[in-house]
Amino acid sequence: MQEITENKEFKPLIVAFCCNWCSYAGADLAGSSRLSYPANVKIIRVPCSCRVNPIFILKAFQRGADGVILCGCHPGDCHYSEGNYRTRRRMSLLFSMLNYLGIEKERTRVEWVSAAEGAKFSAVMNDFVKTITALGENKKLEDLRCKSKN
Amino acid sequence: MYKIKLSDLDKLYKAISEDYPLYLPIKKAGEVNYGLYGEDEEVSLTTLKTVKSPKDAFFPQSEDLVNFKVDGNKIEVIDVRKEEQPFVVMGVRACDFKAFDVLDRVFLVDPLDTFYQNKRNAAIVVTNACTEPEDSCFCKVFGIDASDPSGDITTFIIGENLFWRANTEKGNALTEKVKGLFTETDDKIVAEEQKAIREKINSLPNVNLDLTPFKDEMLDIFNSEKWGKLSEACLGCGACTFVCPTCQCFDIRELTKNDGTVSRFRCWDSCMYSDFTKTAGGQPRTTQMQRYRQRFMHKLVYYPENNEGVYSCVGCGRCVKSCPMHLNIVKVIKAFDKGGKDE
Amino acid sequence: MQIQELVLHKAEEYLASGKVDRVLAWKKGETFYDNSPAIFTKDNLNGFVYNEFCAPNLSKYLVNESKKEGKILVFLKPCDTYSFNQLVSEHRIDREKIVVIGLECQGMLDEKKIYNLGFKRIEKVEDGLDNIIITADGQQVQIKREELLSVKCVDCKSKEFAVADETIVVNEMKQPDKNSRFSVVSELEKMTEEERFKFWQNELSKCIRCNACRNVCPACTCTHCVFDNNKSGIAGKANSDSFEEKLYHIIRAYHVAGRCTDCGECSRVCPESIPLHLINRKFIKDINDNYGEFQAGKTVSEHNPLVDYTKGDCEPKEMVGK
Amino acid sequence: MENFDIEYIKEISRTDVRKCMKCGKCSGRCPAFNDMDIKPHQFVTLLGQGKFDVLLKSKAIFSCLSCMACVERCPRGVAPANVIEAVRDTVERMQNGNAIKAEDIPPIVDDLIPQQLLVSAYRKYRK
Amino acid sequence: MQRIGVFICHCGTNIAATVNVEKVTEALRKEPCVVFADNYQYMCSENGQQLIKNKIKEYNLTGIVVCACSPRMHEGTFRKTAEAAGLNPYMVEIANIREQCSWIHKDIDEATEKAVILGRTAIAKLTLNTPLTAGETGVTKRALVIGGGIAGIQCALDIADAGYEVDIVEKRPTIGGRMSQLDKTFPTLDCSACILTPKMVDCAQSEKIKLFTYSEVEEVKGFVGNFKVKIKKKARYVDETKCTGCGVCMANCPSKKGLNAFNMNLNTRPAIYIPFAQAIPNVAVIDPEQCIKLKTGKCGLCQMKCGVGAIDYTQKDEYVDREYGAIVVATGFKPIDLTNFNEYGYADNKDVITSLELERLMNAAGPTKGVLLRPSDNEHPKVITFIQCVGSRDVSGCGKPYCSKICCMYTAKHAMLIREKYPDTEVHVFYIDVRTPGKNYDEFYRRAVEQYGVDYIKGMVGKVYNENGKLMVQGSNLLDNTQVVIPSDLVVLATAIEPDPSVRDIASKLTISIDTNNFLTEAHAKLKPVECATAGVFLAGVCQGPKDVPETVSQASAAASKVIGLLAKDKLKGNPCVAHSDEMMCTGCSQCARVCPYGAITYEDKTFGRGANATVRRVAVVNPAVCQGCGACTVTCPSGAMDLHGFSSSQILKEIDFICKK
Repeated sequence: MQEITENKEFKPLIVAFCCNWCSYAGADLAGSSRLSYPANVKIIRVPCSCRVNPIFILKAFQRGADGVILCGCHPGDCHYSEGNYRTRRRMSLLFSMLNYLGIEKERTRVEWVSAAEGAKFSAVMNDFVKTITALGENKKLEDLRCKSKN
Repeated sequence: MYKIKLSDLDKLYKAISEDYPLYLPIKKAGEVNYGLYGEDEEVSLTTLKTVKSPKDAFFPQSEDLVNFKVDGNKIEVIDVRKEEQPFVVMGVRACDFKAFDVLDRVFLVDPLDTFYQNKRNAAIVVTNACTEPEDSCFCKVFGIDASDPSGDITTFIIGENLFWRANTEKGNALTEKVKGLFTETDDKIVAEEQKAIREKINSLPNVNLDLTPFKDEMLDIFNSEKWGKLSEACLGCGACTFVCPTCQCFDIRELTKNDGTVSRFRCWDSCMYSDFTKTAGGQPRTTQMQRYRQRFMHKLVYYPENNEGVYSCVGCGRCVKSCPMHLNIVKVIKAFDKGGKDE
Repeated sequence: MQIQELVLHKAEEYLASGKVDRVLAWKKGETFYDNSPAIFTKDNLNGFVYNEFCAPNLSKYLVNESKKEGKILVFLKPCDTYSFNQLVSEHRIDREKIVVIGLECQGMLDEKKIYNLGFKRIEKVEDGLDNIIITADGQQVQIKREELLSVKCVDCKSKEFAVADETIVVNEMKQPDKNSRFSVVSELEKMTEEERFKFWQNELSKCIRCNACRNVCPACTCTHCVFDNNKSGIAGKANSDSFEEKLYHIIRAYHVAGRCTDCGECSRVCPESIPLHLINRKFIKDINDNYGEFQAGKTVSEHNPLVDYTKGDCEPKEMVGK
Repeated sequence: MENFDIEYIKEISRTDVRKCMKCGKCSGRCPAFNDMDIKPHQFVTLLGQGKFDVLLKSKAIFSCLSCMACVERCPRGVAPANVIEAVRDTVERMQNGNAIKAEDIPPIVDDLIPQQLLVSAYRKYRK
Repeated sequence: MQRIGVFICHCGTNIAATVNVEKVTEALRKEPCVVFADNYQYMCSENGQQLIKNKIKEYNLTGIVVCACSPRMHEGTFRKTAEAAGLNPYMVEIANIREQCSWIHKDIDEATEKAVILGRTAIAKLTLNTPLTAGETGVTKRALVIGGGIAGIQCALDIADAGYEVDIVEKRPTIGGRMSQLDKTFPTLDCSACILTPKMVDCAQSEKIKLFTYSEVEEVKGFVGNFKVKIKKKARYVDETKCTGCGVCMANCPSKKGLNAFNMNLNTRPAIYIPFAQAIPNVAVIDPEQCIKLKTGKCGLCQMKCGVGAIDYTQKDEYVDREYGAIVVATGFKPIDLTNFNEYGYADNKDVITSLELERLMNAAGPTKGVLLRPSDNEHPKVITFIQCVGSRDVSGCGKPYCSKICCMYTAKHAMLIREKYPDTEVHVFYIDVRTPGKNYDEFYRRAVEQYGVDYIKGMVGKVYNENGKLMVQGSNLLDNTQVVIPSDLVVLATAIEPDPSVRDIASKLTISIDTNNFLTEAHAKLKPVECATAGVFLAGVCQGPKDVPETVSQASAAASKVIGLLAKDKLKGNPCVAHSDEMMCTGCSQCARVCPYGAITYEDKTFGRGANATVRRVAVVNPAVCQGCGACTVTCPSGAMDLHGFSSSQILKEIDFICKK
């Protein structure tokens, strides 16, 4: 958190995809426990982490997101019994590919957060924001056309 | 006529680029394309065929047309056109130069394409004669002399020297600026080389293609059964159209920027694509055969019909080299040749 | 008898007996290299050819051809047979209507590499197995085959036929060295993120978005590709920004991940010589390293590493950058 | 010079005494139970209570056999023997390491002696 | 063009204290399609909902965005509100500005800015919403209970009592389960058989209940209200309809060395057997592993002796297809394996036994006919030591981390019964804690101590070893800080319990999630303790967590009431947020079906175009009643033909655009 306040110029934009059954509920629990995390984390609710298409992640980067994090139920706990196992393979391969093309591996992350892990959700988001702040702006995957000229 | 040692060309590029943005063939990751000169770039002026043609200089693959912003019921239109500063395109081959004429006949007639026009007017074109034409070249078929391209300035690479000849006022002006790097010479060596080039061209395999059937038998050709066979391997990709110096079709699309501004831009389209000509009313060309036929009928029949017999193919041979399945305009012309093989 | 004649004989034999109505093969072009895929019938076998310039993988044509009336014979090189199986697995072609003849392949040649040798006029190119005999500029030279191989054949994955009703093999085909296939991918992996980014930025910025890689790909057989579909949110025609190229190539490779047989057609047809196979191969390598060896199209199978999973799969952070 | 205190023992014992559910299985299993002034389970409790001086005065640290039976049997993954060893080490270290000398070892080594016993023996004898 | 209304909730000060609701209202009012925006103190209140209803009518709204608490809290509420005002309930989007904004941010400007972005994003998503209607499916008026123990029996009886058909599938040859093995039950010391067997008989006699004993669930298809189950009836080699349970076959069987599982393998039984006298159905079964006839083809004595000709050596496994509206899982438990606990000498000493074995040794129908004799020499044990928490509360990896819940009570029961029947016996109990929450439970335990003089020792046993024919139990007595050694004749281990291993297979067939200890996971730990995340599947008994008989019976009845509630409905409304395939884009590649965890996707050949242009293509079809809406298929589909209602790709992409909008 300290670094974030020190670097006032750069507030990274974080897009977090959260599955409805575990991680979104975990985020709610973080909220009802008043466990703060930076406001630049914005959550998109999806039914299951396996609903997240690689296209969504690339699109978020295109639109200027500096980090994308995907949260789902712990493996074995998926509401749909196996969705997150598929997420795990898909995202492993996608993130590995992004890194292969030279994208910093810290920019993408998958975390398993249960509905009971409000504290974890908040900790993960704080840590992710810290990591991305240290990493700086996403320049390798943004779409310059989408940037408004100053 | 001037000349400069090939080993001194870097000085020439640098000198030109001090006054103008300079576009010329640059090698990047193993392939040569037109690009903006910079000291770190690897210039490859001797490359006969860049992958993409220099038409990008006037008609870029993607180009912003207009921006607009919507606020409630108000629409604010933002003109994004800039005043084009003069720039230099160097190394243009005879066929590609001829292709500018083909594009002019599309973009510079009413309604005038100001985006194209501004760039065209701002450009100083330095052509380069083809001292080593290849098997895939057939510009001669379209009456192009690869040994003597025009343009504002014509250059010839002969032996260890590049010969430089200004043809126009613009050319003279540029020459004045860089004259210090040249030594003056007569055109004897150039004339000899031109003769040699013409001989080489005459020995190429595809320089005697017969185009008369496309003038005389337009309907027969359109209805010919041969198109089916000719196009059956076509994948419907756009490689041939995107490397073509004369293809001028584009699509207009929009992109919403992060601040809500909508950017309307055009980008190259290809008549080989299945959604080309698709409208709300349907798709008039439903098969790849129809699309394939359209492309060549346009190059060899429709365009000349509307443009005093000027073909919209310049024989650069790029499509011959780039088609994944080795289909090309040469095969089409030969198929309809009277003495051609019956298919 | 040379392979060309044997292949032609086989085509004639099948057509004459009426066992098939059409033959999908290659047709001789105007010069030594420009053979094109073509359909032949009993009445017309003009220009039928099989030589070292028959690189196009014919499998994809069967998606449409097997929908037509009658039976069709297709000639497939060993690597093409994998694409064929994969298409059968995905219900894209009707196996019942197709006779598959596997053909010997010693590695197809790249005409660009021959032109790059500096010859002015090339008269003839002959296949001498280990060497290629080129007659040009009034002389004859022999060049090692390896030096002229098409990019798709440089790291051949296998000389085994994944499927074939019959095969025509005259000379023994040497099994390729399996280890070399991923060597370039490994080298890239060893680079720093910045070096890799520079490499790919350089390569992908050449992309002219002609879609040749997609349209030639036997795994890309969608009725309506997401990149052509305005509703998909990623439709695009132009390489208008470096993001577009990356998005296009990442999604293109991702959509065929687990289904790509590594036939290399994408790299072969790229007018800008972008080594697209290195993107696909990275997916294959990651799958092999983390989920067990898998070769798409080796058999007709429901199995696909991207639709399967195991409970013990590694976490993304354990795979990325390792 | 290190700071010898209760935290030091906690740290070098590498065991979390809060996991103890006070079942007494360690003491139930201990073969040296009767020779110990402080019993294995008490070591865990006393460490948890922070009774540094009581622990240091224990004679039991020299009667513990380091047989590790208590560690083996603990259902909660606590390691009482580690605590005893940590106390022993602390006592030794506070005395500036007057342990057995290397040259004294060979005559007393027997092939069947477990390594662990040997190591703890270095610390136990020559008080 | 939609007409959107935006409603911003203060939630008292929960939102309004950190989010400037007025500013948010102003900002969102300017968004495209928004025709109305207002804020109110409590949107979820009666007045708040009325406000929404009024505005929907007044402004002829086509959709509403409510900026309030988490959609997990009140999405349902506002959907009903919208529906009451004539709007499709799926034209409602919630912007979570409480849990994910006001509650976690302190800076008002920052929180307000974020609330505006979240509101805008919800509006953007709503512009792409389409009215959705939930499909309706019928309900098969029959329930399946998997497991015929007390949980399954009670549940089936309750369901049958309500007038619905119910099938019990039990893998053993008889129903009755673990309870039938018990001697007495705490805290009343009723004879277990006396209270259980009448219920077993009721099951057998009920017209509504059909028993599939010696049977297993082979395959489960379908979905809530419409399950299709394949049941495997294992071959008994005895015709159930003919066998009278007379027992002549058992008496004549020459192969008598089979271990008697009912008596915890403490004695033997013949190859043809009836598990116990009160078995339901009271029908013999042949153990094919043991039967001489089945193994060698020679013998056939039982067939000769059977008066009714019930023996049939040619019987094969049979498969029965049945349809159900609801399924109850009641698969029960087993004691854990004790191989990891060699300190207690269970494997080496016949006289170290588990509590369940003691139940059989004390039972009148057991191997000793109810006389307590120790297994090694059939002598009366004079000193008996009980060890509690064997394998329970153990995080070392040898046992189970949880408390098995029933051991304290049954150990007290055993100690008490022994002291009552054999007053000369000395009884010791080693304990860590005695846990007796429950009506009359602690009184029961105290009675064992105070009235029956059972010696409770606070401490744990370190080892049990044999010395001169005595079992030396060495443990600590923490209260006097001593180590004690008790020379005993019999040692009884209060062994931890774990779910029956069959539960894993059942869980995967029913797609129920399972925890790290193999207990089935209920839909909500507090508020949905008998439901499963998979609709139409309910839990009863120890398969969900350790519990004793009274608790099991309560849970079974609770599950039954849920089943009855479900079967009472004629139609079930589905979730309309399901996948759907665009057949114009589908290539029929089959990848989506391979990732669907519910088997909701099938393929059909469809003709497109007419006349000469007609082509036949294989396309995917989603059964909306089976689809649960996870979206796995949408990502697998390369052509983008597969999409999800309520969370469509274009909606999510639009959300991304608006979150990133600057």
